[in-house]
Amino acid sequence: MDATAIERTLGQACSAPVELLPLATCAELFVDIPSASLLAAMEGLMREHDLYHLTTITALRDGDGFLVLYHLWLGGGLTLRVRCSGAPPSLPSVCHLLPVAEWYEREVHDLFGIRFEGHPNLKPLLLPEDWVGPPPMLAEETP
Amino acid sequence: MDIAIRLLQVLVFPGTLYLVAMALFLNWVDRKLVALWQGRVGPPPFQPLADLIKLLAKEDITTKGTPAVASALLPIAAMTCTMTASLFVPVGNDVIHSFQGDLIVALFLLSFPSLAYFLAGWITPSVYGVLGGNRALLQYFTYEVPMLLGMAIPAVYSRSWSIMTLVDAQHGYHWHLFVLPIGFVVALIGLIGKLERVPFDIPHAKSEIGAGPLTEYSGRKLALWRLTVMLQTLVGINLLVAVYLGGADRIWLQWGFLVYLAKVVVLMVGLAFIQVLYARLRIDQMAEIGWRLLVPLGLLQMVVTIWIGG
Amino acid sequence: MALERIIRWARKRSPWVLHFNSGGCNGCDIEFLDAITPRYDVERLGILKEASPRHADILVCTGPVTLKSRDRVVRIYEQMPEPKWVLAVGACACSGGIVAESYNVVGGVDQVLPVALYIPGCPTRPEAIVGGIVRLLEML
Amino acid sequence: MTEMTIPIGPQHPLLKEPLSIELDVSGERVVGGRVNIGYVHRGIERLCQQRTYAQNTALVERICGICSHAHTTAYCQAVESLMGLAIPERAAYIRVLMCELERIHSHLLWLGVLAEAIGFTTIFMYAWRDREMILDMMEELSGGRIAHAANIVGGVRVDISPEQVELLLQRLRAFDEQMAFFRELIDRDRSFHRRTLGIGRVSLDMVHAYSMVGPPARASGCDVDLRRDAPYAAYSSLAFDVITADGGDVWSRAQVRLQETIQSVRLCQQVLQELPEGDLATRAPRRVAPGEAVARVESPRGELFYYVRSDGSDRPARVKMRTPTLPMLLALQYTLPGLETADVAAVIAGADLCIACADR
Repeated sequence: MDATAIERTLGQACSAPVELLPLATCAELFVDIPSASLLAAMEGLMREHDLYHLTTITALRDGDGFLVLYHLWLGGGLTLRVRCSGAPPSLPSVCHLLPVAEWYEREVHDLFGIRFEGHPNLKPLLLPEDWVGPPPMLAEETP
Repeated sequence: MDIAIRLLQVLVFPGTLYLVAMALFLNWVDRKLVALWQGRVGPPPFQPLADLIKLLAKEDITTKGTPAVASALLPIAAMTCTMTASLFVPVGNDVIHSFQGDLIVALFLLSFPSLAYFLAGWITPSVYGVLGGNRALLQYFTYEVPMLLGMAIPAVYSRSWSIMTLVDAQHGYHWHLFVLPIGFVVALIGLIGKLERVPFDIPHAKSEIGAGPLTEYSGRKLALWRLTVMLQTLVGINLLVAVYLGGADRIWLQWGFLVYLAKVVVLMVGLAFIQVLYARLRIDQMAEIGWRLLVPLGLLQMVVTIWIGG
Repeated sequence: MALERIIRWARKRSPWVLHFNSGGCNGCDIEFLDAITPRYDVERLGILKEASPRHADILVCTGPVTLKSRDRVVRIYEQMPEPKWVLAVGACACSGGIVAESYNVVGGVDQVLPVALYIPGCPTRPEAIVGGIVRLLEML
Repeated sequence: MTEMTIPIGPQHPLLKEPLSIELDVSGERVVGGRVNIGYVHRGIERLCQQRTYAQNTALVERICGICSHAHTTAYCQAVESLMGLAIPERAAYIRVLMCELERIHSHLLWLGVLAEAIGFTTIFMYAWRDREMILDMMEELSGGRIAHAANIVGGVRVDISPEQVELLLQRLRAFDEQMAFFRELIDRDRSFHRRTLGIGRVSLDMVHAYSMVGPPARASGCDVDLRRDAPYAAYSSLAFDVITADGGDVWSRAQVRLQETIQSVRLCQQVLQELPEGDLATRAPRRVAPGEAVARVESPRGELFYYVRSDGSDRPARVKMRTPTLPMLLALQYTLPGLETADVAAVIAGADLCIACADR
């Protein structure tokens, strides 16, 4: 997994210079990607670095918007960090590229309320169908 | 006076009381041996009796959509057929009623409970019941033929359709087992398939369709069904002992009954041992063994028997 | 009167068990299955693990009741014929345990079903489960 | 053909845990399958945010009863790298020992569950009887059969005295002889073969499509093992080989898991023989500087991923865990069509699902 080649691929995908920051704490490379070029970045990685393994999608609240992390494995850990905000926070779905994302996106939708455009069935995965109330991870006080 | 003896025979000794007690005992032997071979301690004595009484005392639920009369009558019909079949099978060296052709009647009566078992699953609304019923029906056809064939071969060899005459024909150690070993194997595997014991316990495969046809039954009906299965095991083993292993031969005189008991228990041990050895078969593998292996073997043995003329 | 004693004897000697995990980590479930395997072997007490609620006397509940499995637990309990008892095995089943205040957990099994006996432990040891069932039988 | 939908409902003798699978069946062949989970969802990620770092080790351990030590190892490693803490050598070795013992007992548990699913109760009883030997070892080490509480942030709580080392080596030798029986069973028992050989075959590109991990992926030829690719704890200084097969069916998975058990026994013996001296843990500060960290551990079922983010207080701002059963369940939904109904039980049991892990 050579960082420079990946930087070049992602740079082309996002048509802007991109910088891989190794995490201070552990052997993981983080990179910030604008949400518009998320799909292009994924396709680039799949095409040139035969990416196939999406470990998971982590969502976390950051100020008023959300940070969504796509953890990948290319012989070493690489995480794409995408910022997403907006009234109904939404991101393009990647499950047509990486089918395993289908469930990860459903789970993020369950717990954080982030919509994924183009997802085949965004039904609740972990929560009961008749779940009422805000997405649980956003609820301020403990229920 | 004669009727009193008849009643006594039907109700007590070779009849109902003995059959139920012996069936429970054999079931205990089976469960205890399987447990011991699996490294476990196994059930205490009288466990099947306790199970039976507890089930009889339990609430008897009939699910909506199950015809109440049919679901109540089926287990009773199945049990009576098994009991009547045992009238013709000698226990020790006396039999309640014997006539030319009682082997065919016994086999016919023994085949009805399997059909009733299929109907029991078919009439319940539960998916597992219907699926279990389908599998029971498929297995019923596949394993009645080898069993009937296996039982008919000694009859052809000793030229008689009465079980008692078959027993007498094996007088003095020339059992049909030694003369027709393949027939014995076909009948035994046919019996295992008919009793739905492992590796043929597909209709009530615990890990696939729960309890199969009996999923919806509880209380009295379940008790009767379990007793019927135990009785079928006993009568099946009795039939095998009488037809192939010479039953209670007169040469042992008064010890004849003990020898007969020993044979029954030995056969039960054999069945339990097979239960420990194998994994459950798939439905198509079971049908394959039935039609491709057992039936040709049975026919081959039949041809050989007719050819050597007995 | 004699019939009553015989029936009680039979119920004490052949308690059939149905196991359902309504939302716990599978610690207590494995320990319950351990109770069936050679080292503890509950069949010597006549206990059998049954496949269908219709055949069972005791419902062994492990794990807290989560929202999604709440109506499932109640339906299974209703399917069981009388007389029936519920055994709450493990801290989660007794009181919701370590995940009691989660948004998706209703609480212990007694929030949903009448529990006859609580067996604490996280996870419950097989000896405790066997001891619990024997204690329940003595209470009959 | 009769079209039918068979619910393998939340309560089913095949499943120890609630999982609902609906099979669309035409005749005896499965034509469609829908898996839905969530019956065991306890919102652990939310609960982790309400507890301090030290308290979370107890909570994280109770996500799953079979791989509890893998969870605490991953969580503690993420928090330790967050704090920039290096754990002592002896603690790393003891962590590996518990990880490997847990792998052995998890694989034996799986072998028993598979045997019961295909109706081979004898092997279920034998596998679980021999598994008790491993549980005894773990109980002797840490005091708990299932929840061991061996890991704390900064090291381990469990020490091994020289006599215990001797006793453990002796028990491992006895266990190894028992394993010979299962190896021979997997290779030669025809009735086991008839129900597992060539059943539920999963191709390598199916593994890649659904990011499958652990023994099921290695049984289809995907040669990934975090203990070798991204060594953690003391794996970099231990010798073992990664088992792969290319059949992809239930039998190859059994083969891979059995061989892995043997590798684990070898690993345990190495750890016990080369156990370095030193203390067991370094003190961990209560408050953690803001930052984020990632940890990956090879749990018995595959890659276990933890992400921890701190905001400077003594409670984590976010803990995210991804367990290996999740992709396995999704892949199951797409490998069920085409099977015989009778093989569904073998395939589901062959996938070694841990629903408590998947739902969190």
